[in-house]
Amino acid sequence: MDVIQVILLAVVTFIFAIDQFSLTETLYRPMVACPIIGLCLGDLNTGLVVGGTYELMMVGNMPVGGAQPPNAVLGAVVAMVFAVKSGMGVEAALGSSIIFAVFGQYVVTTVFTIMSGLMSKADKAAEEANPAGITQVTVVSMGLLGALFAVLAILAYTGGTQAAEMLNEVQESASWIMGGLSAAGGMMRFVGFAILMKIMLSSDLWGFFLAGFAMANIISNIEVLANSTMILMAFIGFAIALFDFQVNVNIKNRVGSGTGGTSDGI
Amino acid sequence: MDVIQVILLAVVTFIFAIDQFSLTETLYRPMVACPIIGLCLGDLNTGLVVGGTYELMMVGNMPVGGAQPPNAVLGAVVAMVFAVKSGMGVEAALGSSIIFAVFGQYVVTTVFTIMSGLMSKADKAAEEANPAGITQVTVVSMGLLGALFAVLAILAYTGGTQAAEMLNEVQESASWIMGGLSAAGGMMRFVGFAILMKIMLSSDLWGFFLAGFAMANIISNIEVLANSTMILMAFIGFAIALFDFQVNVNIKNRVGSGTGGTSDGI
Amino acid sequence: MDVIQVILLAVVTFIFAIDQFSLTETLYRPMVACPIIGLCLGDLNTGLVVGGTYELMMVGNMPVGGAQPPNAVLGAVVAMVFAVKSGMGVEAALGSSIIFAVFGQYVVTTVFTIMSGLMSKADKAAEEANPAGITQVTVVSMGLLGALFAVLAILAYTGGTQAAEMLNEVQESASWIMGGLSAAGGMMRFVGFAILMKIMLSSDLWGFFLAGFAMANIISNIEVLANSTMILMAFIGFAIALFDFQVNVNIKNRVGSGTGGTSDGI
Amino acid sequence: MASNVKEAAKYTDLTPAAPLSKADLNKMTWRSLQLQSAFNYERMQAAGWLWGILPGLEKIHTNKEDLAISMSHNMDFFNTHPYLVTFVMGIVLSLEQQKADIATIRSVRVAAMGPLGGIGDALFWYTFMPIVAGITATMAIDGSLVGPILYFVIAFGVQMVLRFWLMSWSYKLGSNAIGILTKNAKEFTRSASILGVFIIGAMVVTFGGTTTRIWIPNGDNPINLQGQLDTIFPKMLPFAITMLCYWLIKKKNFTPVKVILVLLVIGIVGAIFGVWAGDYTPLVDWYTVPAA
Amino acid sequence: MASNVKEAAKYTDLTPAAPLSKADLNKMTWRSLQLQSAFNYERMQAAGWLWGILPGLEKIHTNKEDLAISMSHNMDFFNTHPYLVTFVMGIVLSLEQQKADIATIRSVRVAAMGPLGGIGDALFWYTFMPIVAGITATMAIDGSLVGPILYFVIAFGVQMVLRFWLMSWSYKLGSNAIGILTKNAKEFTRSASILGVFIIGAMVVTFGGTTTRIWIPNGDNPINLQGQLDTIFPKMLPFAITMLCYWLIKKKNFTPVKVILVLLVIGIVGAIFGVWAGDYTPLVDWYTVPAA
Amino acid sequence: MASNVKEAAKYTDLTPAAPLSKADLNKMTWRSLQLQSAFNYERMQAAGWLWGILPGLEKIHTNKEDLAISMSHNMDFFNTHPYLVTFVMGIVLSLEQQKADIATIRSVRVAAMGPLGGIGDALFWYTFMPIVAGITATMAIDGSLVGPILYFVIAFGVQMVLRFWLMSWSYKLGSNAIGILTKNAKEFTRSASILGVFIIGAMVVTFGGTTTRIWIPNGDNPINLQGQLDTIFPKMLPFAITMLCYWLIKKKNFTPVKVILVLLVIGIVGAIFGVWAGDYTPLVDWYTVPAA
Ligand SMILES: OC[C@H]1O[C@H](O)[C@@H](O)[C@@H](O)[C@@H]1O
Ligand SMILES: OC[C@H]1O[C@H](O)[C@@H](O)[C@@H](O)[C@@H]1O
Ligand SMILES: OC[C@H]1O[C@H](O)[C@@H](O)[C@@H](O)[C@@H]1O
Repeated sequence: MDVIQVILLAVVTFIFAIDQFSLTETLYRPMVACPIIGLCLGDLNTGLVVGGTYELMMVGNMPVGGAQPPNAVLGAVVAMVFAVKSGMGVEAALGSSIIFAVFGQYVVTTVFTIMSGLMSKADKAAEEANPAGITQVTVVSMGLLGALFAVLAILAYTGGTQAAEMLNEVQESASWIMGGLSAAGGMMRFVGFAILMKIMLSSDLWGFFLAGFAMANIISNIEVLANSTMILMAFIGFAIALFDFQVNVNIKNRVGSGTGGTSDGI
Repeated sequence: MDVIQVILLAVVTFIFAIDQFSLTETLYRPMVACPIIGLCLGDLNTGLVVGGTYELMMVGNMPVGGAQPPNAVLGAVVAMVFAVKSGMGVEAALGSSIIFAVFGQYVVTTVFTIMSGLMSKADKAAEEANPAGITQVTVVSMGLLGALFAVLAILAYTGGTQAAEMLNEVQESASWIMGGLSAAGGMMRFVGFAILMKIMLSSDLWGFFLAGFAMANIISNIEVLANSTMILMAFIGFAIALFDFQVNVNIKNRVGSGTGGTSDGI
Repeated sequence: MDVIQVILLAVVTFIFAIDQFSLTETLYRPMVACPIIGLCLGDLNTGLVVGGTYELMMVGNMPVGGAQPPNAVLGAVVAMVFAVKSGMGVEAALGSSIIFAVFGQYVVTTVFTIMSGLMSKADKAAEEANPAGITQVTVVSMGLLGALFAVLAILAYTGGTQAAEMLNEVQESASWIMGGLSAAGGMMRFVGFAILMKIMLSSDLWGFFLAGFAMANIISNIEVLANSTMILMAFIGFAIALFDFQVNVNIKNRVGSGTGGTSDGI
Repeated sequence: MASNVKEAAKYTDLTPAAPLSKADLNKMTWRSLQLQSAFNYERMQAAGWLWGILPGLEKIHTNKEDLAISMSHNMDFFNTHPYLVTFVMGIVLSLEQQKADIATIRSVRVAAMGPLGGIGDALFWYTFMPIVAGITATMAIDGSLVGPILYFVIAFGVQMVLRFWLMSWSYKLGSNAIGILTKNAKEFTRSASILGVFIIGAMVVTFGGTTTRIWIPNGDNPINLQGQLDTIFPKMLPFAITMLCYWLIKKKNFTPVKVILVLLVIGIVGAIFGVWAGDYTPLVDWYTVPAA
Repeated sequence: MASNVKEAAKYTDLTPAAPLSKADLNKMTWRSLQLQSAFNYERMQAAGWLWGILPGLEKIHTNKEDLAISMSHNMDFFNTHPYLVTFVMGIVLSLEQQKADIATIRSVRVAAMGPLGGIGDALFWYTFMPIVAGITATMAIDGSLVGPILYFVIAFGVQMVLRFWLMSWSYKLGSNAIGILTKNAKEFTRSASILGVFIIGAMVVTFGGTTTRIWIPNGDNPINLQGQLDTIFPKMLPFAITMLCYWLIKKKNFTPVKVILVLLVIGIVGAIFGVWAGDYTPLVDWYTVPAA
Repeated sequence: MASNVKEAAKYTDLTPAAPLSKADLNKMTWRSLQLQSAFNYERMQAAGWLWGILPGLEKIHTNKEDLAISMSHNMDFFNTHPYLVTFVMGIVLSLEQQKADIATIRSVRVAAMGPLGGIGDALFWYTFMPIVAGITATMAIDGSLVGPILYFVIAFGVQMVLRFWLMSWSYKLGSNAIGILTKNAKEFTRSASILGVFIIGAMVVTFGGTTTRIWIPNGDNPINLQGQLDTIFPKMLPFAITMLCYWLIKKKNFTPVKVILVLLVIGIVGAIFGVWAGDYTPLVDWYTVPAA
């Protein structure tokens, strides 16, 4: 085991782990990451080949709306370890790395679920008008994600094959934990919505919430429109908002300044 | 022919006929009705077997929006008669009873079409603030339905096989009468709508009627939404109504009490 | 070559060319046109057969929304020339005429694209309150279309087979010109819309434009509703307009005559 | 009295009645079981509905004219899922008790019954009952009496619990909401009517099943008339027939019975000529349906 | 005069003109046959439409400036089904006669022409004409002159009856409605404009057919550009080109003719590079369409 | 201070701040790269968003209380496409600078982020990046270092140009629009809230992916629970869970952290019983999924 290689690998993985969401969102792609890892492991050329091949495999595998695809960073690290250290062929290395990419996907999901807890810290910093607190939250988050991935990289380097077996086993026997975390992760955003609604939804706007829900349901269930839901909703919502604005301005202008207010409704 | 059996059969059929729409809406299901008929005909066990089998066959066969599925009551009666009296096997008895279930469906459709006529009686009672008149309408309706089915049950008991032949023949030669009645039955509700509209639809609400028609057309033509049409319409309609309410309350509050009214429109 | 036949053919083609859009919109259909051309070429019977056959082939081939189907006039003329003069069988004549129908479609597309230029003449006449100017525009347009087709008819009569070859060649080598003109033709209407919008779209109505676009997108992407888009949009649009009317009338009536105006919005 | 009773906009006595007692509500919940006792295709459950809430109405409207008004508008077209009807009952009764505007009551009733019908069908007819059947049917087939008994107890038990609970909950709900609304009664009536009318428009679509099966003879390519109508807009026939009925009633002063007779004639004459869709053989055979 | 004629909001002479006579209406019905005489892709039937109602406009606007105003706005983009155009004529003429606001007339015209176009196409082009053809074609093929004659008589006869009837009916309709509306003319103008603008938005969708056929080269998996655009939103190109035209006309003061030239260039240059969909071979071949 | 800071409707100091300098904007554009640095499933990009605009907020709100208010509402749920986030930044900063109502800023933020997220994903994740990859990957496979370098330069370069341009453009846009709006500030706030709330309703649909995989045992015909829920209305679970969270927070005064814990428990306990959809084996096996 080559200590320097391990350290280098840990460092670049630390960076890629952060980069997959922040910074450039480009560096971490297999296309770029693999050659760099190759340099660390002393085999740039294999890095280029694995990187190009892996990148093409992952085309279109992007995180959309926060949903996680198989994790490209862990996949790339492990594929490179297998290809360079274990001397597997490119295809075999990529194939064997899939279980790690899936595992990495679970790791990210779990981290994103748990990190929801940090938001109360950020809220507190906000309420105290404390910018440093916010900075801290972001730095801690990035550090955590980076460190976790760095550790995983080291583990992969030192015990790649055993790890693969173990992971396969875990995936089978305790898959319900992952399933539960994924499900919970998918629900977290509803907390975010609820917080928004708590403040924005004065009782007289419930109708628009329901109408928004219904209209989006309509649009997103028309196959060709599914992807355009939000922009079409913005068009319609804009029309409604503008109309409301005109009516209320008209009412106001007609009367000068009146006695009642807009939100005297139900 | 066993007179007591006939009488018992007629009595329970009378009850089931009513129960299929009023009372428990449960008793009349083959699952419960067949064992009871079995008791009347002196063969509980066949009743259980026919009932369970028939119930599974009819799962999901429920009257929705007033549309009639093959009639379970007449089907059950005849199937039991065939199984117990004619000694047919369970499957054969159920198979032979299908034409009666279909015939029963026609009977109900016809009754529901014709019974529309009773509504003027009910209207009159209502206008005279005469609760007894309403009671009468409901009792007469139930009695009529029950009696009709009781008679059919007796006919089935006494002349099951000939009846089957006759029905098959009628279904072929005079199917247009049934077709016409079904079509008319399907149109009756439009009279109900028209009466509602006559009163609710002051001229300034025509737009909402048309919009409701158009939106429901949109939703119900999106396959996965078809069943949700009404609830989504309620969401959207609620939004519109609430908005209208807010605007008009705002207008009123601003001015105190004005000179004109809401319905001065077109 | 029979001069009288050529002259007759040119004259009726001139009329049909105009008739395919103006006048009766009936005369030009193969069903009627072919027998007439048959008379000109001295073979009424072939005209009837070709006409009937061609008409059935073209059923449903109508210009909708200005989109051009293969041109029935040129197709009919050529089919008749081939059937009567070259003595081809009916089927063969019709088959060979297809390339001309396609060519005719391009011709019409091109003419309709170019004739957009005439609109500025019409605008000028309108601004000068000069009815004669409008008449002129329509007469010139009809004349041009008629003349063009008459010339094409003569060419087809004199050099049908060579023309067919040439056309096939042109269609291959310079198809991009036709493609470009078709594309441009399809875009011309957007100019029409833009002119309308320039005047109707005071800034406070943008919302309704966007909502109209979004709703029509929704409706027209539901397969069974695609053809009903406009009428359903009219229903919904009517509801919105009526609602707006009622609200603003209500505002006005409440206050007598106010200080501000409806269009004080954004 | 009769004629203007039907058009009344408000009750003559506008003082809120005393709240209905638990016993009153319970009685009406029991009566709700006969919701469909006079089911028919014109008003569907209207008479059963009215009969169900009659005890309440009689308590609320001591004045005979008001009772007539109330009974009359409660004879409007009505249809919802039987298990859920007490929800509508509770809310309508709370409005009646507060003497809300007729148009308001009407609209709230329409707006509630439509969606509840759809939800109930999905929940009970298509999910709950099949499950109960699935669990108990094999017992019966195996000859055990427990099967049917369990079936009955579960199915009937669940619906009764639901009926009682919905009644008291929705009556409370309605009573609480009403205070806020009476302050702006006129505006509320208008918006409730909007909702009601919007839902009626929707019901023409969802309840309207009338279609034609005519194939217009056209050589080898007969034309499917319904298909052509659909390209104008789907549900055109239901729309047209509703308009026809409306026009007969509103402009020609037809009574509903007369309109029903008209539709009967249309239905049967149509079937003679094979106009309406359905599985029958028309008397007069003037077109052929192409083999599918 | 010219420039402000196009932007005028009202006629200078607002006294309603004398009603048009039956003879006037008939004359314009005949003229309606030339609705498409100057058809083109910019305004479609605009010039033919104006020519059709000119006799009426000349009677109504005795004042030359008003005639100019009226003729100008009647040169707007226009398209409807030819058989149904007289319905639009009648209603517009009734508005003209009452000297309604220009915006109102414009909007009513737009709101009527769109739906009637769709309905007419479904009814006449796709249903009526094929039926007539189906009935008569075999006669012709069998050599009978009755075929074409019947075809012509039916097709032309039906449309003429329709044209005359629609003209007089809708003119009456418009004249009756107008009284109620002038009381709230300003509000009516606004709501009519809303409807008009809403329909224009819809027309961009229904009339807009411009698509691209580019496949972006991408190794073994070329990317279909139109597919990508559609995920943003369908009809994006028609929307974008309309916006472009609007911007050129409104902000850059282009004349329509200039915009047309721009589009011609865009169309042809695009076709050279195979940008636009269509069945042609581009001059410059820089991408390959994958075999389907 | 803390508690009422979250509910504040307006800033205490309403004098518009000095406009932000080019340097300020640039700094925040660089910071925008860490938008997702504290990504999590409750608020998604909220903390990164706030951190990104903090320099601006500090300049604008010199008063500490206002800074607290501003920071608090900028910790709301936030999610958009990273490349396009500076557009939202610019417009929000212009509103902050003018001390617009909190509700207005909130709503504009929500209304902008939603559509930009969808557009960005389509444009960049699904179109742009695959194309760049397609062009450069073969170079890499052939052993050329140019491949990865080009990949990085193009992908990163394009996004940076975009980020800078969008920031300055939208800041300008916002600053210009704001003047007109403050005249009718109250009305504008209401309509902006309408738009925001409408979009939140839509987000429940588009972001809500929670489904169940339960098959209710039912003899030979097990019933797919999700299918049944969908007949009531699609996205019913997301709707229900959102309502649950709302109710816990609003009525039961739960803190968000507590709600998160509740959902974690629901998620894991649900997975134990195989409630939630997903590719896992539940601990407790009480139903069988029918072979497809
Ligand atoms: O969907 C918008 C946005 O959502 C999340 O923030 C991430 O998944 C991003 O990658 C994505 O662009
Ligand atoms: O659709 C609601 C309702 O409609 C009718 O009343 C009957 O068919 C009921 O069984 C059904 O539940
Ligand atoms: O679509 C309406 C209308 O559009 C154009 O004007 C022509 O194609 C007509 O044939 C058609 O009826």
